[in-house]
Amino acid sequence: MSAQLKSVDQLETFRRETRAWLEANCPAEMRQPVTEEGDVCWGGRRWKFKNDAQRVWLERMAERGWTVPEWPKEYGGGGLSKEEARVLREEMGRLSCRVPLTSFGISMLGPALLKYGNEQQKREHLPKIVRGEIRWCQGYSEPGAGSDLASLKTRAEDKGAHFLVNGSKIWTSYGDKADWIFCLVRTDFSAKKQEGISFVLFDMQSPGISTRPIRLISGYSPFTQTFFDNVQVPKENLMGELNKGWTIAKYLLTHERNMIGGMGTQRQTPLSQLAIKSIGLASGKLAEGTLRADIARFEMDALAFTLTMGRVMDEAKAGNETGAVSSMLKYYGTELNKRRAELAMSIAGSEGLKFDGQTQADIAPVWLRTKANSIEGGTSEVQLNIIAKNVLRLPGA
Amino acid sequence: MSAQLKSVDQLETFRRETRAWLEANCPAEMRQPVTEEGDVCWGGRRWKFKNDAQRVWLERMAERGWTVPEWPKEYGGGGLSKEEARVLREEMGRLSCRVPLTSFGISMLGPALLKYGNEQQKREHLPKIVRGEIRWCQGYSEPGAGSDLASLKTRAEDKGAHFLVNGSKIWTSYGDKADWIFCLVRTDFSAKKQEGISFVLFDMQSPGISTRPIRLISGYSPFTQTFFDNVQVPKENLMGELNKGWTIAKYLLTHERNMIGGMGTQRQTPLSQLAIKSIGLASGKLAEGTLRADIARFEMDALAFTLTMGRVMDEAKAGNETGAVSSMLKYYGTELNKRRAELAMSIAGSEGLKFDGQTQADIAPVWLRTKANSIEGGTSEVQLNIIAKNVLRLPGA
Amino acid sequence: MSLVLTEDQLMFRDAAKRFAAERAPVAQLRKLRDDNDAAGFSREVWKEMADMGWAGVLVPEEHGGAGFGYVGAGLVAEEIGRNLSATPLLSTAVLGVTALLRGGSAAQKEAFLPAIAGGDLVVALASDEKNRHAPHSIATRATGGSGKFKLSGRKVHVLDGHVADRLIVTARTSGDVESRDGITLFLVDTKASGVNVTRTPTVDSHNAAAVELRDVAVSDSDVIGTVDKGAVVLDAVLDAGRAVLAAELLGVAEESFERTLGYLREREQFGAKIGTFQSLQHRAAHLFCEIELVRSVVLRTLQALDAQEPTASNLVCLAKGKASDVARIATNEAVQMHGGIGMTDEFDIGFFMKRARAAGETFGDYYYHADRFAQLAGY
Amino acid sequence: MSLVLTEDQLMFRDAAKRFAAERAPVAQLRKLRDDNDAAGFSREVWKEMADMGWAGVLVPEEHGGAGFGYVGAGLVAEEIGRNLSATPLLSTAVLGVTALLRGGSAAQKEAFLPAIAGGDLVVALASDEKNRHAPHSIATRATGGSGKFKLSGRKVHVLDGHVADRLIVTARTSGDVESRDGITLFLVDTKASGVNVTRTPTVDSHNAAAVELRDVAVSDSDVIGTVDKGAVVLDAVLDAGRAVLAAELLGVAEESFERTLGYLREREQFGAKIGTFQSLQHRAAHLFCEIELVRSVVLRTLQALDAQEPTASNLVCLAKGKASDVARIATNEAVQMHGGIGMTDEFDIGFFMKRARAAGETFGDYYYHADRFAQLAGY
Repeated sequence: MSAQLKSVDQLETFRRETRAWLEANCPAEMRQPVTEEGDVCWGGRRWKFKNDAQRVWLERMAERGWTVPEWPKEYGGGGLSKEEARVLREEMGRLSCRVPLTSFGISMLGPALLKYGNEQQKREHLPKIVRGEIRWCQGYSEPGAGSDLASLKTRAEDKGAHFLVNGSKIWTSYGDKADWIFCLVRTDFSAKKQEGISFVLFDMQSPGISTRPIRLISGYSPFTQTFFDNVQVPKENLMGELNKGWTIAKYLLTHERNMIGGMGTQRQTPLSQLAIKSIGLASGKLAEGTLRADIARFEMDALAFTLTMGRVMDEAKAGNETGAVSSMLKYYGTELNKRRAELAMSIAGSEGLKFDGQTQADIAPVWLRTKANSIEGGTSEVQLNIIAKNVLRLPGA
Repeated sequence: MSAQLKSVDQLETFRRETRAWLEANCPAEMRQPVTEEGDVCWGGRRWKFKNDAQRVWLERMAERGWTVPEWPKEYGGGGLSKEEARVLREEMGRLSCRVPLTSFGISMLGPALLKYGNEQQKREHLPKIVRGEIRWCQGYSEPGAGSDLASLKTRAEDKGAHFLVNGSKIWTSYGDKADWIFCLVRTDFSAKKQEGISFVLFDMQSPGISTRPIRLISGYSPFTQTFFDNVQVPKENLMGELNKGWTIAKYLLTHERNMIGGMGTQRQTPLSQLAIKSIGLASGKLAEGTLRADIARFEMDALAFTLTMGRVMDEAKAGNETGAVSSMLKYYGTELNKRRAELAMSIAGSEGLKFDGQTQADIAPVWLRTKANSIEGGTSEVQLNIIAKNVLRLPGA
Repeated sequence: MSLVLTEDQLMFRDAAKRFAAERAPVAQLRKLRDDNDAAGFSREVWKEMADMGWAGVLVPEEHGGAGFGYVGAGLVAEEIGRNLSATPLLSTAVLGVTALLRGGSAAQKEAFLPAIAGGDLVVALASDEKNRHAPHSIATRATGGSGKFKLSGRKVHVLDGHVADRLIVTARTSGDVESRDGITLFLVDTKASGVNVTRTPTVDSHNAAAVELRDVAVSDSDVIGTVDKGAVVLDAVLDAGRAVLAAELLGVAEESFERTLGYLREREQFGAKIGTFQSLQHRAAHLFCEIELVRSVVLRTLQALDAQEPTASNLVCLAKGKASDVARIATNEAVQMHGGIGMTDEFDIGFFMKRARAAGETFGDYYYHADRFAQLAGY
Repeated sequence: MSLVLTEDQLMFRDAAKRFAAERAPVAQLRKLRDDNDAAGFSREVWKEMADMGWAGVLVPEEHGGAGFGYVGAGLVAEEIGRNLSATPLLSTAVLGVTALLRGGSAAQKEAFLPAIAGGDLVVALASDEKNRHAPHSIATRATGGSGKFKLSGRKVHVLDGHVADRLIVTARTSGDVESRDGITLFLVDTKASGVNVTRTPTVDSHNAAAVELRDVAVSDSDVIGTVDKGAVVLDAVLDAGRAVLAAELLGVAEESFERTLGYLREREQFGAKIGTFQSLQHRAAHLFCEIELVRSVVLRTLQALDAQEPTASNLVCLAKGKASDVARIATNEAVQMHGGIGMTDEFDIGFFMKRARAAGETFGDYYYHADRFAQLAGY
């Protein structure tokens, strides 16, 4: 009883101190809403800070390890408990502090490194991620592989001290801006496909690497195709065991799936509000009855999904995590997101057709971009397969 | 030019004569709408005519072969051309004459007999079908076989002069009322499953046959399960070649599919009318907006489907018949029928829940009965498989 | 509030699960139907349910109940849905008790709540007059004014009306037929002169009745809540019923889904288990997600009712609408995937489809609640 | 009338099929887009299309046209949909010609129909003012009265407005902003003083413009149809446009479906052609049925327009509504089934999805027409 009270007390102290520190250290410019891409700080060797405030804010937060509050202190992280991290998030939210650093190092590689990396790799890479010094990209998909990720063909041949990497990756986000890549390569060419894959890390400035931007149907995209032509990768850059990279890949895919599935629940203007503006009310109801019916169906499903996200989190907190829940959230969340965009286009009518290939915030490019949600990170069909197999235990699935 | 005119002239003469004959010979009672099951004349050894008019009407029509207007005269049919048959139908419609005879002999076995039967079989069976003397039932499905019809297990062993039939059939419509059965049996037990099947005809009064009625979720049903225990079937009752019965079965299944698919287009009160009655209008629109939206979607699809039925018929007349069109009509027609029943239930609200297990005309039993439409005669899933394979030419389908 | 069940709730649910499966399974409903049972449920089992705390699940402990609230009622209802248990729980323990809790006088509570909790009194709500749910469309009139009301009118879809000891009747004491104002709730003894109850057999083999009222005399002490302002109580009663029905529909959907999964794992066609067919796998996987959504929504809604949150009605619309729709789809898919056998009365799966439809229609179906959801959100 | 194409129609369609594929394929649209082409279509190809009888497909032979009617226009539109051909056919040969045929004076017909049929004159309908199609919601005013009209207002989504020689402008000569009465159609020279046209780039790389009118002077001889009664002509023009758009959407759906089938037959994943996956097979088979329904509906509707059947508008709602919806689903399924490659601009399939959306929105989408379908049916 008293232990718990003390802990609550400690947490309140932490909250007070955090609030004071944030008030003292977060520059005013960093308390403004993010309005354009440059406002999001990705870091890396070639990062150009938008302004001094962005730099200062990153440095101050990185110094405390608060760019990654829950990572261990020994690797530069904040060493906070889950509760403390929540308090930090709440207090940052209260002051509208911007996230000081966004990166695939934080969201993807870091967690995998902590779980599968060796001590030397952790000490080498984690602190640079914390401080935003190295920007990472992900080399998973390959041209032609699609959903069948494990059929990847990029080869890493054992040349004694190094691997010789040849092949190509596609859908590499910011491949042209990243400093290092974490990459799935085939190291055993005779084994069954999942079993000959390894997980390697290497510098994107290594000789033999080139990238090509990918234009999407929605216009600009951060994706590139990346080509490896006799790239030498030191052996110590192998993460985890040789030929056991698929384990790490699966871990990261689940992780990614959760992120994409969650996208549908970002705070967005309710469709009904957009519709009232565009169409108007008649006797208190949207003037177009059939469109109203589909909007209501969407809004109900969206609320039901949000509640489900909440329930899953509550269950996780209570230690009841269920198996393939990430596939459910990924599948349903992305399909909802697509439904929302389709309805937003219908609501907007001819105004929604505006498209200049540049402005990403217009309704049409957003609509087009959602179409990728049910493809990237494992297609909807793959998620349904996973649910059928892992949750429903259907035969042959 | 003059040939065509003459033909039109002939047709007009035929129309005049037909009309006169119908007016003179169709009893007044047979010009009333069908209101209950007994009004439909199925014929057969045990048929009890509802009244004298029903008997007279059957006899008069059968005498002219007009119970089956297009069958050849030599087998008791009417020998009419397609055009003449159409005129007969139109004139019967004009006077509201009831169909004199309904039977699986007319709709199912007859066409197959004409195509696959030998001369003796045609002479033996067709005239009795025309006159309604023998009532037929169909022995296709078996318990446990389901969609995989060809996996049937009912055996017919060659005993020299006769086959010895053992096994069981299910979903035999009016198995308890029929005089004869046309039946798929396995005659080669080593061949691949479709290749060891034969098509045989036999008397339901043969020793060793028993039937058991099947109650459906919708209440009463005409279906029975039929059991064969050492039933002796004379060899001359084999129709078509030994072990080639699957050809006839497929022919009849296509035939059946068309009939079931077409059911959705029977004249029915538009759902919108039912809804206006149940819910009422507000400012000229159904007072419940979301229900209205689904009704509109249904009514649009139903009209589109009706037009498609018409187009398919027009194409057929023009000689452009397309392959798996029957699967499309069966699939879409039955799914529409189910949608209609679901909406009719919603429109009726608590009134629609009435169910006494007897009254077939209530909304609930009709709703429940539609659920079988997408199962009987090849499930919706089987139809989609057929389309994928035969029309879309998808691999492995 | 966390969307996770507490230890107490889990224990209560597990006990309910065992009891329903053992004492009130589908087979019992089938037998009641085939026997044309006069009550439509077993009074003996209902007494046992009362002992389990079901009849008094909403009744506060001081009135002899279990005080498990709407979350508790939902847990029971889910198991009832899984087993299609024949029980007057909804009519009596949910609708009746909610009416008394929300509008009952101290004397009424004293008189009726312990009796209900003990399984000794069955109560039915006689309110709907339209076939499509329209709760404030009430033409039944209470004439004569205070002290000497006479009720006349006709009610439909009165759940358990044919066995109820008391009816809760909505009648118009003022206002237009469609108006929310002017409705009053009365407690009416089923044996009173002028009350004529006709059982109406329904597709789900559950109990409903039509009630005819002809100059039925009631007094001030029979009024539940305030004269003319009964809609406040009525709406709360209906929302409680809807939320608990949503929980029952969740159980119906879950059970028919699980039975179907079992069938997919066992049944062979074309030389393979039908569960290996990918189109069936994907339909099942999608349905799994929908049922998970319903699960979240139902729990959240029951919690909101327990907490008397001001926007609980929005959640009730979501829960009842979505649960009705998903249970409809789940049971339809179940029958389709079972094929011919699913169409036979001999097999149980059809009972689930029938119950899903009947529970779906009761107190507003998907369409009704989607409309209301939009209206409450201002569009 | 039989729902089968005649010999003449089949020949006309086959010629159109060859021409569109050779002279106006998707690659041409892509090039026009990448070049930021000022016209948005090739005037040279449009002249060739005129030679093929496309520009004058609706123009009677006495005015130099091909007289193939709406069925003929639909056949061309279907091939345009299959190839996403860049052409002012809809604006000029369908909307413009229908307006002149239904409301034009003898002098107007004489002056414009041969020029249109020859491919020498481009006409655009400047009518919509709302983003969501609401055809009678017209605030543009024609003031000054007979003989000296001045037009002022703002029009959106004017197809081919930026290259049109003449605009057909709807303006209010009397009545409320929402009223069907009081609308008048005017022929306006795009070069007239006070006309300001701004091209608006659209997602389908087709041509649209916003048109601003400031005291644009027009005279009695510029009126199409009758003053105040222009809605009769406008409705006919819109129905013609909707029906022909439905035919184009049919082509879009067919082509993207066929390309997807081709991909399903070729593409391998997990060691098998993806076309062997049953869930994709079933979705494709269902889509096949939907497209077949659209095919029937489109042909029937075009026939009804040619025959000027009194209930043609009901069919137009069905055709435009259903075609918009099915083309939307078909192209969405196409992108999803193509996976990552379908998301790249390099690959053509995305163009079909974009066009399906834009053509779907134009002159009313599924929702608009489902609503109108119900209203015309009295519910």
